[in-house]
Amino acid sequence: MDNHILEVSNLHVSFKTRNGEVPAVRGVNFSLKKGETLAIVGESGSGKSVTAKSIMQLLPKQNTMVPEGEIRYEGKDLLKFSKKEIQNVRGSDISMVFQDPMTSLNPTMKIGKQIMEGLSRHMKLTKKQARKRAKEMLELVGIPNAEARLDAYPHQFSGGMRQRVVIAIALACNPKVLIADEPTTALDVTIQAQILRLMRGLQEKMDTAIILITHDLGVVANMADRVAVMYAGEVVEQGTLDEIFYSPQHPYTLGLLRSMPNLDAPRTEPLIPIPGSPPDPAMLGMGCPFAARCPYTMKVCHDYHPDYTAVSGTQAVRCWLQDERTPEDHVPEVIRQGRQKSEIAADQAAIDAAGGVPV
Amino acid sequence: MKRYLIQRFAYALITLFIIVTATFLLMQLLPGTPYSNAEKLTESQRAILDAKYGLDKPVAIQYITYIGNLVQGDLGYSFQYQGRTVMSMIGDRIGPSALIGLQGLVFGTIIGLVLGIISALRHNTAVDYVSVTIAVLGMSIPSFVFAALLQYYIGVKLGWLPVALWENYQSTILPSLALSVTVIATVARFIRSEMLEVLGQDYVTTARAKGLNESGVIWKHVIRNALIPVVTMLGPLAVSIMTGTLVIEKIFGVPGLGEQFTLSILVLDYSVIMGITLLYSALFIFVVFFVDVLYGLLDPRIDLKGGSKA
Amino acid sequence: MNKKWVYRFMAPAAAALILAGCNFSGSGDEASGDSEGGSAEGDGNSAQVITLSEQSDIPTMDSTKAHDSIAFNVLNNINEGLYRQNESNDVEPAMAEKHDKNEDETVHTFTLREQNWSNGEPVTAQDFEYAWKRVMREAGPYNYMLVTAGIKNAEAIMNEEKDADELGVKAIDEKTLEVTLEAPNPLFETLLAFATFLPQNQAFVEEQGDQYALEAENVLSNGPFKFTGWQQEQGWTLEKNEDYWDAENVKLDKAEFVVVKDPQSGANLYETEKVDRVKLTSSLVDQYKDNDGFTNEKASGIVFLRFNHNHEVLSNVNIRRAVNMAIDRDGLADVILKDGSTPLYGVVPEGFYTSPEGTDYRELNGDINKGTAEEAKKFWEKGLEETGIDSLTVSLNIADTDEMKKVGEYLQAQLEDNLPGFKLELKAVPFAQRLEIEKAIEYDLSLSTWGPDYADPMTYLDMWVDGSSANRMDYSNPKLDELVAEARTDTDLSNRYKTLLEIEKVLLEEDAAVAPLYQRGNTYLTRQSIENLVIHPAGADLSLKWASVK
Amino acid sequence: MTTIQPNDGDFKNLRSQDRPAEPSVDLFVPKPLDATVREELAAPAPTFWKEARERLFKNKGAVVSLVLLIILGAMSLIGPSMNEFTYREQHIPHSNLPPKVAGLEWLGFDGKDVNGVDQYAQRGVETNYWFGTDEFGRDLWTRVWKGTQISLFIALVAAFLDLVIGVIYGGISAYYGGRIDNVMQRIIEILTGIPNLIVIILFILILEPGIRSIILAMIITGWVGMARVVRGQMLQLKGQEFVLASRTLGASDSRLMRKHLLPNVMGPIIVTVMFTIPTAIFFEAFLSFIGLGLQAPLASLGVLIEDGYDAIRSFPYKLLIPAVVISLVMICFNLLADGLRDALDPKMRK
Repeated sequence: MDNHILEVSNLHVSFKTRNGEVPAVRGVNFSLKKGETLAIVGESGSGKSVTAKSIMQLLPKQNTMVPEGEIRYEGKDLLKFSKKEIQNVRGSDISMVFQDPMTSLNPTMKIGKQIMEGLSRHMKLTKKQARKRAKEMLELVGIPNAEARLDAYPHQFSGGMRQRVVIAIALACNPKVLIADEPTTALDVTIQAQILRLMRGLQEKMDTAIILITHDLGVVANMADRVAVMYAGEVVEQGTLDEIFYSPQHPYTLGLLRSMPNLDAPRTEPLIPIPGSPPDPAMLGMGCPFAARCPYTMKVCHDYHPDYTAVSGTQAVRCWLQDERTPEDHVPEVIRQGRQKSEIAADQAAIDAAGGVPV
Repeated sequence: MKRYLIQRFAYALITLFIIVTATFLLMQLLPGTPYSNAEKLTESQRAILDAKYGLDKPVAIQYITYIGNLVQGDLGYSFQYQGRTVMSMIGDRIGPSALIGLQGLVFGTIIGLVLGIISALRHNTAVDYVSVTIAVLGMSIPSFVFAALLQYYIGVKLGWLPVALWENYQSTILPSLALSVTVIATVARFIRSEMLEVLGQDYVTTARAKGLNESGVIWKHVIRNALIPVVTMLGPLAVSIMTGTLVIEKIFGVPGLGEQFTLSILVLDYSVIMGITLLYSALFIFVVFFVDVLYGLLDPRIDLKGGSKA
Repeated sequence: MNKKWVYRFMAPAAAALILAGCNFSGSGDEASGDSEGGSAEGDGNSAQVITLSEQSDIPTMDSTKAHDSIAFNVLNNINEGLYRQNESNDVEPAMAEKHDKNEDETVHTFTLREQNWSNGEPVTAQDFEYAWKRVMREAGPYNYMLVTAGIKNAEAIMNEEKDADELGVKAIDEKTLEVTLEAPNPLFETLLAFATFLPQNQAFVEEQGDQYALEAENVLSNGPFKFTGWQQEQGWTLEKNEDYWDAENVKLDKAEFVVVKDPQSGANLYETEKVDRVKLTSSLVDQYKDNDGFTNEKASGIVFLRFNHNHEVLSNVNIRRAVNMAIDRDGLADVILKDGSTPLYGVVPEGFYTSPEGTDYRELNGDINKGTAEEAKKFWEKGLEETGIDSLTVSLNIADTDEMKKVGEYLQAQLEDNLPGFKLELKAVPFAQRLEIEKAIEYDLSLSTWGPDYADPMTYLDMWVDGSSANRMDYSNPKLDELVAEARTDTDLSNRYKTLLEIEKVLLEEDAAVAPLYQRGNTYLTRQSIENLVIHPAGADLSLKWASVK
Repeated sequence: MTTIQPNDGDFKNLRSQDRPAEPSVDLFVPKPLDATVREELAAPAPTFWKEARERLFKNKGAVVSLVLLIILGAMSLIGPSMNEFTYREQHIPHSNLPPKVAGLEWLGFDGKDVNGVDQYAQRGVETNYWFGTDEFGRDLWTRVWKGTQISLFIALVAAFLDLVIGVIYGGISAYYGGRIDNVMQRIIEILTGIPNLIVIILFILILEPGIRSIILAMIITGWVGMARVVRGQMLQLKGQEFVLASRTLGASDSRLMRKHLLPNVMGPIIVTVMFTIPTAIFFEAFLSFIGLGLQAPLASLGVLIEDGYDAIRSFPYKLLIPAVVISLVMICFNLLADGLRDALDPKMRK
């Protein structure tokens, strides 16, 4: 696992509220390779933003706690970092882009200054050098006559332009990992596409790994190399883009895909929504969180928490349907087909990876 | 920008004119005479004096003569202090009032900011409750009580500072301290509420995500934005402090303008009333204007070119 | 304008402007209090310097316009008229070396002694003539004192029927001044000690123009002290006048005066020895009554209740007498006021006005309308019967000062408890307005005060004459008017004094026209080391001429 | 929001570690969800006010101050009748007695004056005056609570005036902006310019002194501060997107102000109201002193404090006790207001 730049293992995050502890993230595991884009998908309230913010430890100290789990960045566990150390990491090694461009920029400070802040903090540049670098960043993110725009204020920019500035800020010190928390949700579709293309272009240029948090499967399909599906504070399934889209294993992932309009599917096929709504984290029982809404639920699902089962080298899922004790006929057709396809593809990938020599 | 300034200046003149007219007319309604030995004045003597000072003429004519002189910068003579021009009276007294007012304001604002910011950062902890209590005490106990306590304990008991009178710089310290109490209370409460507001904003999280250290985030982003609304409140507070120092000036023997204003109304010293009213309203209008401009400078979202912020 | 410019401009300009206008008295005038240890401690031949206090700034130093005791205090010590009040409050010749009268005492000729102004010019008879005429010409607040003194044509000039030049005063030559009166006037010498009769050097006054007497330098002195410093609203300085004719009897070198507006901070200044004499209010008496500097003395001001004699019930004498008797004045003076005020059962206060034979006026006339609560009830029932009502609700106008509010509350309780059916509503009104209401007689009861203009009982008695501006009650009793007119011109002093006693009897015994409450008192904290600082009942409060530091 | 309760299996009452580690095979049996449970919506979300009240009561400071305020209010009503003295009857021999309460000697209610002399013994006075007496021998216990009654009333009136006139004036001025804002600001400047003492003296001559005149006097001056603060805040908010959005949806101006702008200006409003109250209380004391307010012997807390100030060193209790009461009232008002602001503040609703 040497080329994994970031590894999150067994991460638990819970909030201290007046009526006891509320577990928002309950054992998340995933990892990120250099230059790779991992999409974290899930409904709102599934804990994806909390996971992202806990990587950068941006959650308010007084009412959040991380009872267990590790976040290894280049081998070192960020959770053990001191305040000073984590500040050195933020913005230079790992940086973040937020959802609403309208409020992510300080309204009373010039754009240039807000970019230069990070630069002078991490790269010890003089004012002049920092300003030049900031100008380059603005040009990089596609903002015309950057020199003049440096002295402008956020309210003089459109939504899309502001998100470009936020990205410029995040990438100013060319971080190795960029966490984008629903970067395009607040933008309209055309701007969305431009921003995504921009991020992919920057990724290639600066070889930055991206964690893209979104609830929009269209964005995932467009950007992600690997996908992790989160539900009620857990990663219920993760795998490569193709595995997740074409051979989903977890009923929730299946439900997500079915509820998304599909261009080549016959127009008459109805979209099937997932009934009910995400559970209240404080009320989760011991069983699988999705049990209450899963069409293929079994008794065991309510009482025992499913473990990870690796479907292929790159795909794993947390569901009792994978267990050999589950009667065959109970497992839905699409999941079974998906499993075979993944196994074949996985073998092929292993061969390619080993340079044609069977593993 | 220039058009905006001219427009505001024109408005200021009109407002001042209305204030002068209204005060002049209201003042005439007050029964009584401005002559100092009114107790022993016979009716005939009063008639003669009225004629001498032109008070027997109808109000309209008196008003026109007053405005005529005013335009030439002549504020007339005081009735209390025979022969002294209102201009010299105000001139002698504005200095001390302004000094303790300003000193009280600056000192109070600094302490108020410190108290308010600390209690905002330590929201809902012991520190927060202590500083809120201090602010509330400063607000609910009148400043003359603090003045008396300061004067006794620091002036008489410890003897560090002069008890009263206006001999040298040290005599300005206690009055300014007494004045600063209300300022501390006001500023602390306001900045605390504004800080809590700003701390919840997204751009603060962005600043932290840039890796700035906590104090950097607080100073560069949070305090700066929280200060802007406090500025709007400081303007009128400054005027009320400078004008409202009546009791403090009386206790510490500061030769200021505070008492003269109330006294001149009680003894109906017409020209002094008009003079000081003019001064205070002009001061208030200027401060309000100054605060608006300052607000525009501090908060770029507000444009000053005759925008709605006029 | 960019931001930096605004900050850079704002702070220094504001600070400089304000600091400039601060006129610290200490730094400016080096002879100020603390630098020399203003306190008057020290052994016999120590620095003869004292620091006294006043409650407000001097309104004006122009003797023709002076109208309050603070101005009189200063003028009395830096200037000298024909006569001056001595240590026992009697009037003694001052600038007047010789004073001759014609046989019917209507023409008085004064010969002036050798004395120069502080600018070296000699004090001449023309100075007196010019000053007195100037009082009339510029309608000075106390111009009626010349009328009271009976100077020829004074009244006519006051009513603008004659020109000021026709005033009965003429400088025969540099050193002789001739004054003609309308009629002989026993009060003439007493009044001459009053500040309105001080001389003024015409050349100097006209040269100063409207700046005259606005600063210490543009006032001339010819009395025991010179006026050497005056800081607006802060204080002033008097220094010994070496070339005063009686300089050898003047022991004090310097007297500092400091304006102290708040009684508590005045007491604090006394404790920190910054001030050697400060006036106390009743609320501070308990705090300082054991202090060795605590002095408590009678004053000449009186506080009394005016009745509106047009009021259908209050016009009844029994009601007024009942009100007189229903108030326990000892409780008021000793428990509520405690500031040296003493109960008063007459309009002429005790301790200041002795008859030619030497007995005090109050002793002679005794306590009038003094009675117990039961007697009060008797008069009250009789009064109710006569006016045909069973209860009475009236309002009492009081000034908005601490002292008056306390007295008002006390009266309310006393009257309502002792006179069944009596209801009193207090109506506080600022001083200027209270005066107007009194003059327009639009009140039921009014809590009023009166201070003497000159040291003679007449100043308390002639105010009740029908139509007098000080009456304000529409009270009139022809008998009283007759007696006052008689006393005004009666040069036989002992007979005059009997008439004065008679006037008070008519006013109170017969008519119970007013309800005197108490004679005001002054409590002071005075440094023990100050000796014979003379306090006068009327005109100028204090004379420093004979004061000294032990 | 509460959602469907997962219907636990047979082991719902067993703690996790008592169960066998591995699920037995027979559990692998489909357990179709019963349709009704799935479609049942979560319990209706608590109404805004219910949740606001809930959160308010969770805030300890606010609860304590609410209770204290109720106690103070009750005392101000029943306090005067708790002993046989009235606020006006004078007992000259009992003048200036220090406070004395049977059980509370250690707290300073020991009847001893500044120099430690027990006045009650010295003057042979049996009745204990709990809060001592003033120079007229009037019982301060009754006067303080009667004063609290008056001052609380003045405080509520002042706050109400401020909220009604000040907020609406400021709101309209900021919301419409342009010429209207300009004119309204000039009116404020005129109102502040004219010395209110002149107007007050005119009131004294025209009106009868009493509560009505005080309120009238407060109307001409009290609300100007609030108007300016609300205007400042609203100008900032006016440009926000959510206002433009709701306007495009056809919201009427008044609805816009009430529903959208005001809740977001709640913080500064409450802080400003907290300042108006003490100013109003002492403004009333000034009015009473000058003759427009309550006429003696009625006295509010403000008047008692100003009277107490005169003899601050010889009879400190005359100032101390009313000052403590007014501070308590103010602290409670503030903590309650803070609690209210947090409870009502939409942003705070997690």
